[in-house]
Amino acid sequence: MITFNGVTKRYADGTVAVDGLSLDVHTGGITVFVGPSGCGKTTSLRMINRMIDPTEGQILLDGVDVTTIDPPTLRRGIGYVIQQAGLFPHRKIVDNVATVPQLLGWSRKRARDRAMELLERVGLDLKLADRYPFQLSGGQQQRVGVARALAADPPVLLMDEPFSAVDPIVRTSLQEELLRLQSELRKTIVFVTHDIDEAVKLGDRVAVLRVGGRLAQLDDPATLLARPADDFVREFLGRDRGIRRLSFISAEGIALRADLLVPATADVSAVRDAGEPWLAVVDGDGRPLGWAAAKDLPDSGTVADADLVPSGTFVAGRDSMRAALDATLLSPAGNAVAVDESGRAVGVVTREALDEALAGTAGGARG
Amino acid sequence: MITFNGVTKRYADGTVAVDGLSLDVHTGGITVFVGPSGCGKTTSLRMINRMIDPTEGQILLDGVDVTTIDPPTLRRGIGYVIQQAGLFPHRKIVDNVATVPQLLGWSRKRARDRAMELLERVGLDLKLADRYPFQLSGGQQQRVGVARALAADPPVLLMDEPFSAVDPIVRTSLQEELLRLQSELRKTIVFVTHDIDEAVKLGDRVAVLRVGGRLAQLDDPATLLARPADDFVREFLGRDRGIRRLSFISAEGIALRADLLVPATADVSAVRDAGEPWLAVVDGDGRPLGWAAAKDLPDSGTVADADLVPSGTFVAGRDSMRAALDATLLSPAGNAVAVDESGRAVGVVTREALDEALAGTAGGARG
Amino acid sequence: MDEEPLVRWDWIGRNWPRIQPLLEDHIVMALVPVVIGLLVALPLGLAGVRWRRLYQPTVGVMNVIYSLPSLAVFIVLIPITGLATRTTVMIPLTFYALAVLIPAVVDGLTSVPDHVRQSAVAMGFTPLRRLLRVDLPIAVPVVLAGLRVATVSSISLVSVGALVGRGGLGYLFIDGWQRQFYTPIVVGIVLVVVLAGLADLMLVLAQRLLTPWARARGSA
Amino acid sequence: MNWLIDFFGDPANWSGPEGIPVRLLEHLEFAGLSLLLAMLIAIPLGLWIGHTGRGALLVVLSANAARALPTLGLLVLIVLFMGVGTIVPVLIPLVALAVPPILVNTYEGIRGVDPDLRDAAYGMGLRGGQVLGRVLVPVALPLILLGLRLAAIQVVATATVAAYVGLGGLGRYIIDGLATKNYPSTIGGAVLVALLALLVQFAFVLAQRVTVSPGVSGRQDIR
Amino acid sequence: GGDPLTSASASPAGSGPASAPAGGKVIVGSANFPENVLLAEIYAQALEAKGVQVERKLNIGSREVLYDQIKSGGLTVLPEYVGSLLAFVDNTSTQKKKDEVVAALKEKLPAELEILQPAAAEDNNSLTVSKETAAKDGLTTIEDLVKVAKNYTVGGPPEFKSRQEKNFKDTYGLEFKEWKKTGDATADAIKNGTVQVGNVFTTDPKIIINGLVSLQDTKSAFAAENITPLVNKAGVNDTVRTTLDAVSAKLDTAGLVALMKRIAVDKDDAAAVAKDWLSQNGLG
Ligand SMILES: Nc1ncnc2c1ncn2[C@@H]1O[C@H](COP(=O)(O)OP(=O)(O)OP(=O)(O)O)[C@@H](O)[C@H]1O
Ligand SMILES: Nc1ncnc2c1ncn2[C@@H]1O[C@H](COP(=O)(O)OP(=O)(O)OP(=O)(O)O)[C@@H](O)[C@H]1O
Ligand SMILES: [Mg+2]
Ligand SMILES: [Mg+2]
Repeated sequence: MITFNGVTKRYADGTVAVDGLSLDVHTGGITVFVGPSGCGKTTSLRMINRMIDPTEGQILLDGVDVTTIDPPTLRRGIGYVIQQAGLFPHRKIVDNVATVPQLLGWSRKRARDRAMELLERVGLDLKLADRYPFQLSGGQQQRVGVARALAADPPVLLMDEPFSAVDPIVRTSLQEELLRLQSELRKTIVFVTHDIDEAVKLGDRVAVLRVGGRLAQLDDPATLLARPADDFVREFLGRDRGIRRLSFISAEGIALRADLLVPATADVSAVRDAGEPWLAVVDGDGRPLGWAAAKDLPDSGTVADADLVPSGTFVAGRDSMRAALDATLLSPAGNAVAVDESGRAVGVVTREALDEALAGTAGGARG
Repeated sequence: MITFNGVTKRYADGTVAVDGLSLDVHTGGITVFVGPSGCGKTTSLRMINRMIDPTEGQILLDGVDVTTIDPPTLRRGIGYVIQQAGLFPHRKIVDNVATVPQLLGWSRKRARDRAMELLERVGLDLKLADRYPFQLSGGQQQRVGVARALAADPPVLLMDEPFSAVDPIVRTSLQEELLRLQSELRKTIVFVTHDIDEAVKLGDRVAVLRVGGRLAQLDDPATLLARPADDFVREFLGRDRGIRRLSFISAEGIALRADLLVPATADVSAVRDAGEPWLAVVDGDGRPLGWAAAKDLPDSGTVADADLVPSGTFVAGRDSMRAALDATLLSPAGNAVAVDESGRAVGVVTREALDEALAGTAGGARG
Repeated sequence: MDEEPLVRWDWIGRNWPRIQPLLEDHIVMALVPVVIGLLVALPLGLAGVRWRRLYQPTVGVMNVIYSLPSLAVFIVLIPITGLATRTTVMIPLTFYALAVLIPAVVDGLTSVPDHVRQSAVAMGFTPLRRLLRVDLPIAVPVVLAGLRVATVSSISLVSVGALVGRGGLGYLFIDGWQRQFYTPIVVGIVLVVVLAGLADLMLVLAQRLLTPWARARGSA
Repeated sequence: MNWLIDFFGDPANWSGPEGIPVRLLEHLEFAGLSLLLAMLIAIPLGLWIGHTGRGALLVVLSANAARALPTLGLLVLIVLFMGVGTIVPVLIPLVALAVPPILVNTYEGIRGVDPDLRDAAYGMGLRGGQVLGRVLVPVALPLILLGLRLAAIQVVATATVAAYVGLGGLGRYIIDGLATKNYPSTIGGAVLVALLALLVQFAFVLAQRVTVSPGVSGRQDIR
Repeated sequence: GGDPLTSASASPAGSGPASAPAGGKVIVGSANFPENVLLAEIYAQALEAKGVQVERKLNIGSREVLYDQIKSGGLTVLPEYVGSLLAFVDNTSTQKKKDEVVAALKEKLPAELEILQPAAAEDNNSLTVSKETAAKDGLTTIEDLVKVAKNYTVGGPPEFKSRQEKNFKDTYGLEFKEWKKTGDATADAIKNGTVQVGNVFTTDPKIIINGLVSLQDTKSAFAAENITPLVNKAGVNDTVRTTLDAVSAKLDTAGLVALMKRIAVDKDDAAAVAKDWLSQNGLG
């Protein structure tokens, strides 16, 4: 655990970048510092590995005041990833990653083996290992930056807007990669961003700072979206707060209706008899093919002969309420097909069922 | 109108950047070129003002083949805005903006007056006019870039990822500024971005290109989101397609219930008698104060004594279905308060009413 | 006599035994100052980066030294370093090399991107180690560019030493001048240029070998 | 210091065809003319190559080759060919000396201008010449001036060699001082040359202040 | 004031090999003109033939520079010209004839230095004009020059004016319009007309190359200029002395001019010419 204990940083020119910050960063989780430009995020982060020393207060790493530890030693146990990746232009990718292990005195071979392992782990083609940084795209460089920070298996990882220089598509894939990695590694991560979407997506807990370096709110993302502490936080969270908080609510509780699924081989008449305006058609493997409208069905034959409208789907056990809502909005029936991890339909969510489930969550907004 | 007529661009090294592109850019609207990196967006854009000449095919500007026009003359009639603004570092802001008018032979005074007018128009503090570009923030520089491109009042504006170098908050404000400007100026704008959100936000029409420079789909944003032409486009549009298309559907059609609004001065008993579980409380001016739950009301007194839960609101005449949905999701009742432009409550949207309205739009997804 | 040819080819062959030691002397007098200059410029450049306020005055002094005519400096040095000794020639050349190399080292070190330096710190490099493993290697292309200029200029400048009795190939210029004899002058010029070209080429090759990572940015 | 007083205090050194004013003017003539010629050659060439990108390799290779040309050798060779009737023989080696820094800096300056800027200029409808004159040159000016300054200093310092082949200039004090072991003369000459070089530097600093846009110089201060 | 060239000679600490013969090494120097270089080569090679270890410092500079060096031991042997050397060590001297000059020199030279046996060969200072000037004014002797000299500029090495202005006036009543320092380019200056009269050595090959005319010195304004080795006593032993004396014994003016022709016209190298001469004379 990392503990900020009344930490204040006043720069030589008098700027108060961080003002009496007290908070805990939980072990094994991602804590995101978010806030407008100049609110002291970077300063706070860099006080953890003593790139900057606080003017007042203490920062404890598992109970030990960091100022009692020799900076290089401290830093070798803390991974650090920054925006431009900060790769050493003169060293090959693999050697970049092997840097800290070598600093720690590992043999060259062991350090390189470890580097290769990590490159693979962050999803980088191993053919790139012998290239130089300038030969990689921005997104690839960021992956290397992450691999490098992880090389010595430090328990703590500091990340300062690591993905803000790459384009949105690459950024999304980097974010997902980080979440996947973290689910395996369970590092204690402090992540800085000024993008609230990134913050709520990645953070187990999100600390919103206001300019002047004061903590406005520290909560898990769902709570943050549901109950912003004040107008500053509400404003900062921006539009779509209602929709976005659905991301943190599992769709598991929604009632599924299996009776609305019909196999493509079913006879038209049977479907018409069901009395429902729309039915979800599935193939022999149970995969959804689309929606059939009862009124537009042909007079005879199987459902497969009908004009099928594409359906919105979501994964029942995994996806959030948001994905379920999105799926209903994409379906003509206003209903969405729930599938399992392998893509087989397990039931249909009607809008009524969704409303019911949503009503349950909306109560959470009381506060 | 700008017409691409079977336009192909093959670079000297054999790369086919654009391949048989045919499309129309409508006069007075924003047409966005969007697509993954390297799909030929920039190349397509730059063929319009002959920064690049096509290998095959033609580009017509109001029916005239651009290759018949002397490039500098052509370009003076076309505004051009690029990512880092490309401001001339050695000239003051006002002189940067006055460049093209001066090229066109305007007097210095007239050109500068025009420049000042435009700086004001793009929302820049006129105190900045006498500064040099390096003294401005990235966002301010971009505004100057837009002003400069507009200086000679060209009918056509080409914008190549103009906002991609600034942070998300500034970016949003620049986008809004552009929309405001365009509502006044009605230029023919070709806008390049690789951010699909920006594309659907700004574009009257969005052209999705695939790598190799082939057109995948050209449609208005709502249609694009509702009916992606193929898997590539669907993939590129990403998650939340259902929710995002609600942005293009006005919330106007939703039925409002004025009977759910109660003044704060109303007697508790009256409210309890209404038989509704939640009522929206408004102040003397008609502004929403929050939701009162019937079951939690005090035994006597006015509604103002009740425990009010904050309400989600949306602007009835202006906001989209998405805002309305968001508002319902933020309200404990699952209902949202509709307000007018001045913030006075005009009625309540129940989830049922919203569902009804959504069902109407979902039909549009049939394709 | 007016038809004295530009080059008497036979003269070259006959006099090679005399030219060769001049060439060797030239190489030593040109290169030693550059090597010493580099060795001195590194710590001074480091100090310049560390104490920015010292740097501007240093550059000022270097500029003054650079603007001193080499011949005058040779003359002034004779009583101290001896007549026609290598030292006399090499001392000013060392200063000229310094005038080029100190800024090159400083520019090279400041060319290390801030984010790279920051990550090195954050990874737990100690200052000395960071200097050796990160800052200096990254400075190499810029330093080498300066080294190329310094080397070539030094090779060219040595010949002025001939006016005070020790100028390597410059002797050939004096000799040719006194005898109105083109051949040694031409031979001298060609040898100096070829020598400089070879040295330059070797530095370019060294740069290629040392900095494969910088190739994308061009080598000028 | 005594030697300086000996030299500058001697009234004979202040008048006549061997006096400081005359020698100084001669020196300025060599240096100024050769710098001018070098500018006429190197600046257009550098602008052209930087602007069109054609022949860039040639610049890089030939500039260093030209730096290698030994001034003394070139000087005596040319004097033997042409005699010392005019100052042309001095100008040629000095021009050869001055061209590389001017050429390289002009070329690098123009080439180093942010491609986006060039793009924006063309995109606004500036013609090739206008792009060069109104955008590239003003932005590259600090580097171009730096090249000129380096060239000027070298030319001023090296013009002393002219005295070896019997021509004038401040080098006379140095060469004659050497021959007659007149130490004050040598030192005095060297000091004059160094002062002149400093003056030239100062002039360039002023020129830079006047000609370079604050938008360009300010930006550099920040970096 | 404290002239460092002089003061340094008092403390030869930094001036390289000061006390030369310690390692048996003889440092042969020469002034910066081809004939002097040739003579130094001859001395050097003759010594080497006798097994003496020799270091050459050739083509260095003027007598002003070299003299201090030989006095301090930075040089051991220097080819000198008796008349000029005497004028240098004693600028009040009036001796012109060879024997008188040599005698005066032996007396005036400082204790560290001595001259060895002078050769018959001479390389005199001369006043030289172009063929055209000679023809136009009918000049053959310096006396012929006196009547036209007021219109003429005279050129010579930088030290020329200070050494000779008074001498010319006293001996010939000769006065020039202007004095120019033409240094090594004096012959060229005569040729291209920058100066009309120049101080050129009689064995200077440029006289032949440029077709110049040296005027006869009928009144001995210039002293005898027999060639002689000037040596630093501490640096020479008997082998050196006898070797150099043997060289001087064979060296005459005609021979020297012939050698200089090889150097200046045939562009043979001084070392080669010296070698040939030494072997022809049984010295090498
Ligand atoms: N070395 C410094 N000296 C003086 N002031 C500084 C220094 N570093 C940062 N500041 C100031 O301290 C405040 C906080 O800076 P910090 O870099 O921590 O902000 P940030 O939240 O990381 O901002 P951003 O989102 O722009 O990166 C800012 O006002 C900044 O200008
Ligand atoms: N001058 C050129 N020579 C050769 N290939 C080029 C040139 N310019 C662009 N290309 C190639 O043409 C293709 C299209 O490039 P273009 O710049 O138009 O893409 P883009 O869609 O604008 O990409 P981005 O989103 O990265 O800006 C790419 O593969 C690119 O590498
Ligand atoms: Mg920051
Ligand atoms: Mg592009």
